[in-house]
Amino acid sequence: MNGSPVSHHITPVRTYVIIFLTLLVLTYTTAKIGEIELGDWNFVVAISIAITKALLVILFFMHAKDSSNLTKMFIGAGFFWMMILILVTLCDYISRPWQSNPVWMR
Amino acid sequence: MPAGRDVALTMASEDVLHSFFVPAFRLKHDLVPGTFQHMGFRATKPGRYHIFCAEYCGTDHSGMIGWVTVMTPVDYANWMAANGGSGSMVEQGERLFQQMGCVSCHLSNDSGRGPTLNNVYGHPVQLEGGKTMIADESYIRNAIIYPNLRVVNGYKRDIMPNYQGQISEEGLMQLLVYVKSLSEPSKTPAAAGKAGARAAAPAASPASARPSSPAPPARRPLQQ
Amino acid sequence: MADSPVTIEHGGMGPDNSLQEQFDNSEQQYETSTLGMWAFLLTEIMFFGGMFGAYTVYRFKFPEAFASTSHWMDLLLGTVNTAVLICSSFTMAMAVRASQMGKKKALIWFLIFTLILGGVFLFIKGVEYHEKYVEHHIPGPSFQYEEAAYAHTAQILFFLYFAMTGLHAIHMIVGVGLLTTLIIMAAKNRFNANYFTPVENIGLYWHFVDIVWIFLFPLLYLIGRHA
Amino acid sequence: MSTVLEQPRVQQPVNYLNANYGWKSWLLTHDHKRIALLYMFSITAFFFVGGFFALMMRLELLTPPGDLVSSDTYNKLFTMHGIIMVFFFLVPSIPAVLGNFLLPIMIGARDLAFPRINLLSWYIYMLGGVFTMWAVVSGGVDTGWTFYPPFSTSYSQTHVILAALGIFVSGFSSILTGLNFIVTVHKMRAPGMTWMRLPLFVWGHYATAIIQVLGTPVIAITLVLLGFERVLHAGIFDPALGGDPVLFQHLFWFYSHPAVYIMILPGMAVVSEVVPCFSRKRIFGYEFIAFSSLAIAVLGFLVWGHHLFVAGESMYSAMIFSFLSFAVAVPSSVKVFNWTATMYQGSISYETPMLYAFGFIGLFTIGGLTGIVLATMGLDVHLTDTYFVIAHFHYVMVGGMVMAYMAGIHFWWPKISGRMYPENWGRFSALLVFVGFNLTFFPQFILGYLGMPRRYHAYAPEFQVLNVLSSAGASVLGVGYVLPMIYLTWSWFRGPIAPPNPWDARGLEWEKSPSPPPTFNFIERPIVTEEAYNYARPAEVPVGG
Ligand code: HEA
Ligand code: HEA
Ligand code: HEC
Ligand code: CUA
Ligand SMILES: [Cu+2]
Repeated sequence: MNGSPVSHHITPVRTYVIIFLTLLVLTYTTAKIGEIELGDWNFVVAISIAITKALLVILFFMHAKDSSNLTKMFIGAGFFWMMILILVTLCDYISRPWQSNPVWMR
Repeated sequence: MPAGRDVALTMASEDVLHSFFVPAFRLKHDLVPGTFQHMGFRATKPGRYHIFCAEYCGTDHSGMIGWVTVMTPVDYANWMAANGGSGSMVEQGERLFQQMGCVSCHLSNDSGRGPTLNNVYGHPVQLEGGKTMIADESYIRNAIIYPNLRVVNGYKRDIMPNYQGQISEEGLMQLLVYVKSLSEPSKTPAAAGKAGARAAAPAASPASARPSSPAPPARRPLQQ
Repeated sequence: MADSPVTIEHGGMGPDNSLQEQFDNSEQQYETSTLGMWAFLLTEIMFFGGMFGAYTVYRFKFPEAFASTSHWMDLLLGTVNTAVLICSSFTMAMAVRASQMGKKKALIWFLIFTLILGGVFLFIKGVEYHEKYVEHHIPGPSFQYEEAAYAHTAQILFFLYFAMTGLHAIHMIVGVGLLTTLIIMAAKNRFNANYFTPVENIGLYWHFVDIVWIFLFPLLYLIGRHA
Repeated sequence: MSTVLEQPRVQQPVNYLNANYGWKSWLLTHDHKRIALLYMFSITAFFFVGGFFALMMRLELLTPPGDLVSSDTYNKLFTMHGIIMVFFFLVPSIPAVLGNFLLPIMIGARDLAFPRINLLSWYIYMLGGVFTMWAVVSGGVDTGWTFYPPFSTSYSQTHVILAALGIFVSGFSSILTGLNFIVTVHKMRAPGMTWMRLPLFVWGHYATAIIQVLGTPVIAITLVLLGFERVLHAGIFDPALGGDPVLFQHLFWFYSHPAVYIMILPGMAVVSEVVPCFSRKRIFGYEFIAFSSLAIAVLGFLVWGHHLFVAGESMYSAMIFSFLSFAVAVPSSVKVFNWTATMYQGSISYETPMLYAFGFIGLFTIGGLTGIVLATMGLDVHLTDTYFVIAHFHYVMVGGMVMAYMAGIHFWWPKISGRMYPENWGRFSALLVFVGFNLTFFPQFILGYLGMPRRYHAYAPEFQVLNVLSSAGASVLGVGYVLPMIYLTWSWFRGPIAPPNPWDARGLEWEKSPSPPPTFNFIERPIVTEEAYNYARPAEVPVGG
């Protein structure tokens, strides 16, 4: 990680083009699937596709694939902390109805 | 308020956050506008205890104080007899139910334009789209002020008028108590009173043991 | 926003391309600036995270109102915009590549493409905002909503829509400014195969903004169209 | 000890203070040490403004009825006291002053990774300060430092947006400081300075920086939403329009609970330096202290719900938050026990920094333990929003962090100014602060337990005695804080010249760098060959010192 002279891994154009086309295809797919009725699965599919796209951008366009473990850790920490914020807050809202009749009111 | 008896409070606020705090009971709970909040206790010793508003609510936050008077059950019965004037919350709710025209659609069976409200509270309700949920207080509340938020299965949306802004918090509370009274007694909470910390007139209790002597909802004293 | 001076500073370069005093060598300087940029993006994630949190809570609380408002989103424009941004990310990646190889001309052209695509995105966004304006869907005193039952909740959801896309658009505008600076710097021969840190870092920023949109698109336009 | 060199210098060697002169050389400096001094002057000013508001409050609370100021004024007093003390004094206090000054020296770097960002962060901080002071002089804010809606969005008629803007802006300064620290620690360490050789001061600041970078953006966005809500009344936090005020509280405390660790970890970092030096011993359990800092930073993000126990939060969430709050006690106690173990069988001497460090350990423990009391859900129902909470957080923030700040300022004063402070005055005011502090805030525990709610302008007469005690304590405390102002100013110009290592301490800043350090900190690049706190060997003398 340290000490080597300035030399950077240069990604071949081919990779960029493949990723680019994949992203476009995924965009089209997710828009089309959005028009089909899948119930709760719409959400799952849309989010999974979004995560896939984001991962592709991070790994290839942002060169995370060739970055140090430290950088990878930073990225992981960012998303992890955001999930703490969202999910733990949501837990409160999900569990509020569970207690709408407190024990002592029965 | 009688000593030795369970008391349940259902609290609401019309403006900002307040908090109902009786240090002697070691209890407090915030009043969150837009929701009902609950609290319950059993006072054991007769006496006069401070009520404070504990959630900062503006200019007169420190002025929102009052007393809760705990009496022996006998004294309490006498006091109720002397002061229990304007009818119980259930009665007031029933009156409102007629005044607002709810009766025209909600009959004692499902023959009206709307579903019957008998045995709704505390029971599961089938909603449009097949989901079910237990009709709790906030369900009833939302059913009145946002009828289309959750629509009962088999009924069309947009039939029931939207009462948002037309019923005061106090009126909502009375309707709620009335709707509750239409359910089997075993399911209804032992009591529903309401606490408005501000309302505490020196000797009267702001929290009523039975659905009676309602107090106006907490309101920020000066502004509004 | 505090972004722009920050990101330029992450380039880590003084007026000339010399090494700054606090570093031992240019390798250390390069790694440090990129790491700084990543740390900055970390705070950006949390910055948007607060809004995503609010979004999640209200979506959970008002699924029906949500379904109702998502019909007012222009799916076509949203999809086109997603594609535009992905194209711009691609050209940006190519620009970084060109700068790594020291190809000045290619670098400038790719940056210009990226800039144009960013402009197209903002234009389309403007068209959408105009639609909302005409429909009285901008939160505030003039807000009106078609379904009375969701009059209030819909306003909250449109507020979130504007807050999220608006913050994203502000980031785009900052990005456009940064790209312009890059183009000028590139034209002045500031970069070479050994020194291209600002291109790399602004590239990271641009991709990050793209990723935010990759999530905004399904959340605002797709999910709930049927419920 | 403190063998003060009295021999007059013929000519002071070039250092960061006399390298160049003129306001430009200060206001446009990239030198982390000068920026640290800029911060020091600004936060001191804010501290006295905040302290002035505190004194006004204590004066009002001498008597039960609200007689001195109107209730609106009182509400503004505690709001502005809270905002200024938290966001403009305590959050930047140790990190931006001592951290800025020492962190690069301690790891053997010539400067922080991004010196210009460092300067920028000071300007951003000052800009935020200008907005906030503008809000203060144009009439004040009365929402409480917590800005709870719907009061803050729909009812308050004061300058809420301006104050929120000030906090929003200054937040970026905090973020940039943290970002700078993280990158610096990762990339700028001197040869041989491995992670396990870092002074604990650096570990503490690294952990703080994590919170600054990950937490602060959330309050920024929350305040933006609040501001727009206040203008547009779109309803996002307004229950009258279907919104949820508790959501604001979640977002607010997601930052503000971790932020209390921004306000304590740097204090622990300072104490971890002071204690081994004045006990003449290697710190006990180095790894445990280092990792407990990280543990506090991470766990700190999982407990925010303990501020919402009675706010309408779900009971189940509350239970989990309560439990996780207990978990934070574990790393905190690791630290307390390790400091104690370091002192055990050490040869302790009682210089001013050590006195403050003693104060820190004792008062933080009381503050922390009462935090555990509050984190117990059932007890919090009674104690929340009473003076018990006020006492709890003043014990940790004033008894903890401000004490640690004073300890640090005295400890590194010779390094910062190149001069010694008067030891006996130092000891005397440390004692005053300790006595005054306890007199002010201990009665508040009792008040809270008896049920006196906080943010009360007028209170029930039965609470008067304790309130008078508290106000009396505050005046002692005030004197205790004004004294150091005076003698440190004196020392800056007239104090005896300090040797490079007056405390015979270990660490690069003492052993490799003169007092005051030159612009790039070291005459020659230090190379580290051993663990920190090696008090077993004699101290080295820095080149050029
Ligand atoms: C520097 C700031 C700081 C610090 C470090 C802490 C530390 C802690 N705080 Fe505090 N807190 C505040 C600042 C701080 N707090 C502020 C400002 C508020 C009020 C905000 C407002 O409403 O305006 C507040 C409010 C507050 C509340 C809400 C009260 C209410 O409003 O109802 C709670 C509840 O859980 C709480 C808990 C804790 C806990 C569990 C810790 C723990 O981290 C403490 C851990 C430390 C120890 C436990 C001591 C050392 C350990 C030992 C000696 C070992 C032995 C101990 C055990 C085995 C238990 N705090
Ligand atoms: C870093 C944080 C910090 C610090 C250092 C302090 C310091 C002090 N605080 Fe603070 N306090 C808070 C943070 C802090 N506080 C917060 C967050 C709140 C909650 C606000 C809210 O509810 O929204 C609060 C609330 C609060 C209250 C409760 C108000 C209420 O709820 O009604 C009280 C009451 O006694 C109080 C007192 C004090 C005192 C006596 C000091 C003393 O330590 C101060 C000592 C300093 C001095 C005395 C200054 C000396 C200066 C002079 C003597 C010169 C002055 C003259 C000129 C200006 C020329 N504080
Ligand atoms: C014009 C007819 C009409 C009037 C007037 C009316 N409602 Fe309704 N109400 C309905 C219909 C139809 C439904 C079922 C569809 C729905 O949930 O929106 C309903 C549903 C409800 C429900 C939910 C019942 C369940 O089984 O879950 C409650 C509670 C309720 N109404 C209370 C009231 C109250 C209180 C009033 C008066 C203030 C009132 N309604 C006035 C037509 C009406
Ligand atoms: Cu405070 Cu009502
Ligand atoms: Cu906390």
